[in-house]
Amino acid sequence: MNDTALQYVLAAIVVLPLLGAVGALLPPPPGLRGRGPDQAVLRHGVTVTGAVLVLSVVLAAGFDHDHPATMQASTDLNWIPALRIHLHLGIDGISLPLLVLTALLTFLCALYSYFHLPAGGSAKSFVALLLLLEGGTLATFSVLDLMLFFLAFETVLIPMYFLIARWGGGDRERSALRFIVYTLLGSVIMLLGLLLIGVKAGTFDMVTLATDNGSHLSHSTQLIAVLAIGLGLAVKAPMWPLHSWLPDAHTAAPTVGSVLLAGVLLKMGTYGLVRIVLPDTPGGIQTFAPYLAAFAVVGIIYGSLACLALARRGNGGDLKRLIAYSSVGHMGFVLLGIASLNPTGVNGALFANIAHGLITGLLFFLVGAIKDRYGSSDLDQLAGRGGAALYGRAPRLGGLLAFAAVASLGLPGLAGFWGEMLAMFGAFKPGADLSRPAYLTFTALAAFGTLLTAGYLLTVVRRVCMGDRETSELQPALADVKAYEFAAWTPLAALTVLAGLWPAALLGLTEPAVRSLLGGH
Amino acid sequence: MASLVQPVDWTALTPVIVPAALAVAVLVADLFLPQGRKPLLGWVTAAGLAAAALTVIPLRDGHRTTFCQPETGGGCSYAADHFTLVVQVLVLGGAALTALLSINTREKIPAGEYWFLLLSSAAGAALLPASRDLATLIVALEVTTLPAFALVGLRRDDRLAGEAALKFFLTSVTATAVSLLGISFVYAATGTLQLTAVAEGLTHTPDQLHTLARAGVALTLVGFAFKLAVAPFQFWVPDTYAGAPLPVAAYLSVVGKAAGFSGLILVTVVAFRPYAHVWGPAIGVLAALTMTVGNVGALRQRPDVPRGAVRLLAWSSIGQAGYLLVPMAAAGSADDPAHEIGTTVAYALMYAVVNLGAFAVVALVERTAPHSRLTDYRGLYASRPAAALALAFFLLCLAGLPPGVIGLFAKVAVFSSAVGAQHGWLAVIMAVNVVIALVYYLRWTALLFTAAPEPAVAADADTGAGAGAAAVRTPAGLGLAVAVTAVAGVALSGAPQLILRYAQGALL
Amino acid sequence: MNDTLDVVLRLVAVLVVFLVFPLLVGQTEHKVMAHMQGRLGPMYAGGFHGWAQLVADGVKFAQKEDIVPADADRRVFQLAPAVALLPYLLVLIAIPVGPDGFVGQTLDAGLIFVLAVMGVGVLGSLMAGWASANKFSLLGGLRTAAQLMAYELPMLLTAASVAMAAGTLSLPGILDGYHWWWTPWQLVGGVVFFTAGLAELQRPPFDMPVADSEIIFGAYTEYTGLRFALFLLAEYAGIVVLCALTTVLFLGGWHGPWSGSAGWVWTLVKTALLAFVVIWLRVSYPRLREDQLQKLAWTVLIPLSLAQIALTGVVKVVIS
Amino acid sequence: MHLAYPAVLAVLLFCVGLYGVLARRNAILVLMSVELMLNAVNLNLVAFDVWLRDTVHAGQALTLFTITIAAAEIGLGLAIVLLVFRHRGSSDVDRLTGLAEPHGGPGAPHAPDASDATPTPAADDEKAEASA
Amino acid sequence: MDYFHGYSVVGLVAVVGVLFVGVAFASGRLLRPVVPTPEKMLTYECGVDPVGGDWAHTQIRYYVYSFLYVIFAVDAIFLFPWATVFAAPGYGGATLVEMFVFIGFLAVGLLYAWKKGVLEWT
Repeated sequence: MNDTALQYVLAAIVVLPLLGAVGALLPPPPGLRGRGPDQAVLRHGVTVTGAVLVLSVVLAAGFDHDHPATMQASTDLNWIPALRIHLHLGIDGISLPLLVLTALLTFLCALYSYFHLPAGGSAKSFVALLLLLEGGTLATFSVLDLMLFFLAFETVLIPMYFLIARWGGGDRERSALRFIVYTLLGSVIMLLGLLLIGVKAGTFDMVTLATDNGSHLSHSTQLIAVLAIGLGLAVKAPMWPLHSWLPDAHTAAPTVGSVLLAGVLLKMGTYGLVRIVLPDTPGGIQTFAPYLAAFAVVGIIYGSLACLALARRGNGGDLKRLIAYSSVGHMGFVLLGIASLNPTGVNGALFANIAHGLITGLLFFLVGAIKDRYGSSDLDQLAGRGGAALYGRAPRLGGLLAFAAVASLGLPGLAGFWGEMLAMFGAFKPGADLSRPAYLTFTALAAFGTLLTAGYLLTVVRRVCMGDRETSELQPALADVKAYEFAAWTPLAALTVLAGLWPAALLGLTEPAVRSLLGGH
Repeated sequence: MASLVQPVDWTALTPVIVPAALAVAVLVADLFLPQGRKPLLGWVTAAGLAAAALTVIPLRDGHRTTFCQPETGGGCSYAADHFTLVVQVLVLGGAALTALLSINTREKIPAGEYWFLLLSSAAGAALLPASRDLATLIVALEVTTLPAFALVGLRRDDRLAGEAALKFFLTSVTATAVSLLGISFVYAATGTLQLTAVAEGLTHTPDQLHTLARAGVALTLVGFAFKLAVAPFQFWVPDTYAGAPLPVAAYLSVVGKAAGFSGLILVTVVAFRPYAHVWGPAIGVLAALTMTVGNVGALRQRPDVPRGAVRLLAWSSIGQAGYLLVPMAAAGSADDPAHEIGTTVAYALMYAVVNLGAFAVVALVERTAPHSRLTDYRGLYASRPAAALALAFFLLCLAGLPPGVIGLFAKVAVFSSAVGAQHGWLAVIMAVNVVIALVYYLRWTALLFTAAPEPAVAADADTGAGAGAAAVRTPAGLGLAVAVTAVAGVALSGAPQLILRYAQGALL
Repeated sequence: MNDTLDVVLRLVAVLVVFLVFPLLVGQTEHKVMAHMQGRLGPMYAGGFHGWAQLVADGVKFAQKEDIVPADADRRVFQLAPAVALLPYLLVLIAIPVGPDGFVGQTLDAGLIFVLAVMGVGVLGSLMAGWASANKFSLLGGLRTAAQLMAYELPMLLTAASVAMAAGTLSLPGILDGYHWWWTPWQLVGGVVFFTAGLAELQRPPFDMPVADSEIIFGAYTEYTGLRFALFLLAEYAGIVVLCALTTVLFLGGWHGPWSGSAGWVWTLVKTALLAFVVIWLRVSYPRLREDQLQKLAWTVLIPLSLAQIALTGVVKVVIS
Repeated sequence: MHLAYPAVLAVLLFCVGLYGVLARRNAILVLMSVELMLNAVNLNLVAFDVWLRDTVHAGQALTLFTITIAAAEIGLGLAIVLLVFRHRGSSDVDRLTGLAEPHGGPGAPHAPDASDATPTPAADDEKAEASA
Repeated sequence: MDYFHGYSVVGLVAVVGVLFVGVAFASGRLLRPVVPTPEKMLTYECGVDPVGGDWAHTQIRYYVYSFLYVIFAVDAIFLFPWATVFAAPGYGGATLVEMFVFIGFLAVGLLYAWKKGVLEWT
């Protein structure tokens, strides 16, 4: 397929969800009404996300896999000359997987919601927000202009806020506000950094900036820019100690919100680090990389310890909260990989990104399902004294949960393994001019973190899936995995296995792109 | 002997003359119109203001000047350059929208006087950006504000209106006096009132007059700071807005602000340019203070306070004034100050459209919920989806969040001006403020979409159906105002270049 | 040295005029009123037709006890007569009597000066009314204030009309430019000016502020002795000044046959005639109500003076 | 004449006015103080005009305008003070608290839950519309 | 210099006037008796003891006139500078028209007040 066609495909991928969001608010045309207004609009959501998924698959198919380092399907239009902002779209090996992952996860979420709409507001606004969220996320991964990146980055905030505040549970409005204030504060500071780069370098074009490798920026400018941008992205990633919004947001968010938050939104932070900070300000990140790595490792350990604490009996740990904290740990690996500043580490980070999106998305789906069935996601209430005995009461659900947990702890052969291993591998032999001993310590600590991860995940599996015979027999059997749930979850599980068994498919895409991005190091 | 009468370029003056002449016409017409025909005056006013805004089209090359003094080597007192034209479009358009807002107001306001005062004030506001000497500037400023005092106090049966007017009045009058004292000092130091000549004169001030000149500059700016409600002189704004009729509050927050800012721009960037190293940082500090005070004040608003919506918008307008000051602070240290102030103008344009839109929706809601508390907005989406969506859009524009793209990029322009002028600290403070502002804007937005509280009395729903439907019907003026602002906002969000291009070129 | 002497002489002359002319007017008023009302008037003091009546009055006033009411605002109360009186003295210096510098002092903006300073005199009445701590006085003071609103504007506008005609604000300058046909040209303005001036002086028929049958003696109720005398003096000095001003502005001042040598006579004659008219009006017309004065001012005098300005402007442009 | 006399006089006048604005509570007195300030400015402008021997007399021209502005301000100001006085029987600026920022205190409006419980007119209308 | 000279003479007249009044008062003090009694010092109200303070509430009905006056009188000052020059060579009819516009504004104001009933005593 030639590039012009791809161009349109990419543009359509970004624009279609936005149009869909507007369309969702309009009254449905006659003939598409379905059984009611809710169903019509939910169907609309599935259709649009499905179309976007198809388009992204087409894009992936049309992508020139021989040259993943070059920007493909790029469109460059002058949008706001006053601010030197261009409508510049394009994808390379780094963004393509994330794009497809986003399209996939959103589609699955739409599908899941079609059968199981969370209680809260109207279906109309739910679908509109979901599509807006998708549009923003897809735009984040496909724009090549710093300001557009920021715009897209911001676009996801509002829909996510409303998803949490309207369809969430518990202390939802507070959590939602916390989420948006944290991320917005981060992103506004990021904006300052981006502007600094743009003003000093005279362009906001990410391709040009990446090619320049920061040669037009003085070292102090780079330092300030990295600090500002890094702060914004680190909030989103989230990096310890800026993660504190995440557990609350996840706990309060509806299932679909959690899936997208963990599976897609967190990736925007790490993607930004790789896409902007690494190539544009190599001098700055060189200075800050050890600190980033240190924070990442603290995050790994902290996340795991928090999960361990939550998993223990009597602590009243919430399963969603637990997975949220585990995300902090997993994203710690991603950050560690990025901080290693060598291709191995960065590739690992990108791989871990995708893997985390798949696995944690699956995990949140499962926990949401459990919460629906038990009416609670409180571990103590679920497991009681002897365990929830999910194996006995809903064997397929239990099996899937165990599978996801094991994938998450990084069992070789599943997706979780490669990313974290490569990240640690990268940190073991960090980029030039980085302190090796420090990084060795980080690697050791990260390795210890994987052990802790295994610890809490296995505890969870034990407490939720296993249980006394009495428990399983005394309590009525639960509804097992339903068809629509199966449809929504299978692709994730399958891809987890696929990525675990054939990592080269992904690494082959990212490797050349990463090498070209790291040209300045 | 050659004619001593200055040739006057009437074409250049049309944007000022049309509203002024219309003001007199409306006043006289009001005397002879029967009571039933009075609404006509409102439409005439709105149309006239819109037409006045359109009269800048023939001037768009921006080279016209008039009231010149060639024989004394002085410049011209009136210049219709691009800066002038843009601000004129802003104030006249804003006034036209205000007129639309007021046509269907339910408050007891004497019609003829209202339109007359609105038009007079608009004429002053249109003159202000064109003034190129301090005398014209002061006169224009007063023509803008004097009718505004009366507008604020025009609801004669309301005790709060008088109080609001008095606060506004005393502050403003004191500010004028202080400004004038400053101007008299500047005049003493430079021997002229022409802005460009003042700039020239300030560079050659004799040594013994340095202190005088500096005091003059400082006093003039303090006076303007008072007028613009720049912190720490902001105290009157929330009270005045809350006490004034709603359209008047809208007018003050948009047209009054824009006019004041154009005056401040002219004074600082043109007249006091040699002292840029003094006023630049000073304005920076004021900007930081203003936006913080305004946003924190807005944040502290409780949702159940009567007229809370207007109060919130009032505090937020103080915050927004802080943002407007940022590019001017940057202009203080820029090589070409005229370049930076374009950003202020662009931001003001965005703010005008969006804020008037917000006020229009507030006016709409006030018809059914006269207390105008923030809690009255709960569930607006259920009862008036279009109005709720519009208000949400306006608020997000004000907050600078997508889909309010224009609000976002206007802020980006302001940020980049601050970053470009090495005012990083200011940019950071502004960043924090943007986040604070987000909280209250978003709270309000969220309120629109939360489920409405169930009315306790369901029985009378059937009987009151007819009356209720009548009350909910959107009056034409308000509907038009909301529609115009919403369409403008969306169009600008799609093509921000339409106004951001002013941030690019030198307007002055 | 010569200059100083010159100035001193002028000062003395002005002071003398200021002290003597009001007495003359006062005495004339006594007699004219008496004759118009078919009675004798003062006949005893000084012998011949009671010529020294006012001197006797003066002696009486000087001997009277000076009382300041206990509740009064003492300082303001005591100052008020001086404030009422002195402006007329100041005005006199600017009024030209004859050609070629026969004037106390030539002021380039004499017209403005005269109008401005005459306005100050009213303050005296206001101060008296306020400071007396008497309800009648306060009412009188307020009526004075209201009257100020009524007459000041027509006076200003008609004076502006004359200034337009002459193209200068200097009183001698106005007279220098005078032609006989100015009087019919500015006739309306002259009548308006004179009427408004009467109102300023609180002379009948515009004497509401001191209407004795309603509010005793208005602002002057509490005054006795010399201070009261000064108020009276101010009223008569006002008549002199008003008549002189009207003469200068509208009747051509010293212009007339043989004006080169006897110009000052013309001024005096015209002023005296006008003063007679003032007295005549007092005798002939009943007192207006306060609102009638306002209505007269705003619906008749001001439109008329605006029309006069328009006429002056048009004629002036046409003839130049 | 030396410039210092009018200038010093003007500054003194202005300071008296400023003191009045800051220290007086009666709105009318505040107004009068403002007039003092404006007249100080006028004095300044005229004095500077003469001192500078300004051929275009910019100072005097501005003075004329300032006088007008002052008059207009006084007219409006008195009207507003009268309006206030008529409503509350006092023209003390300190007692203008009807619009004060409603933060806490005993006079604070009712609690939010109370407002939720009572049906607002808006809610009624909405209900009416829904059933219509 | 003539400018200041003229007004210094005016100042001199003022001084003379003040002196005159001062002398009159001083000599009056010598001539007149001073016998204050409480009754004399009482406020005069037609021979009756005054009731209440002097700070009585009165409705000032003509304050609207004062507004009108202040506005008009001040506007009128613009007439004077113009009056002195408008007929000078080099100005011509245009100046006259401008002033007519100005006077027209005044007339409209008056008309407005008239129609609104401000000039009626109600």
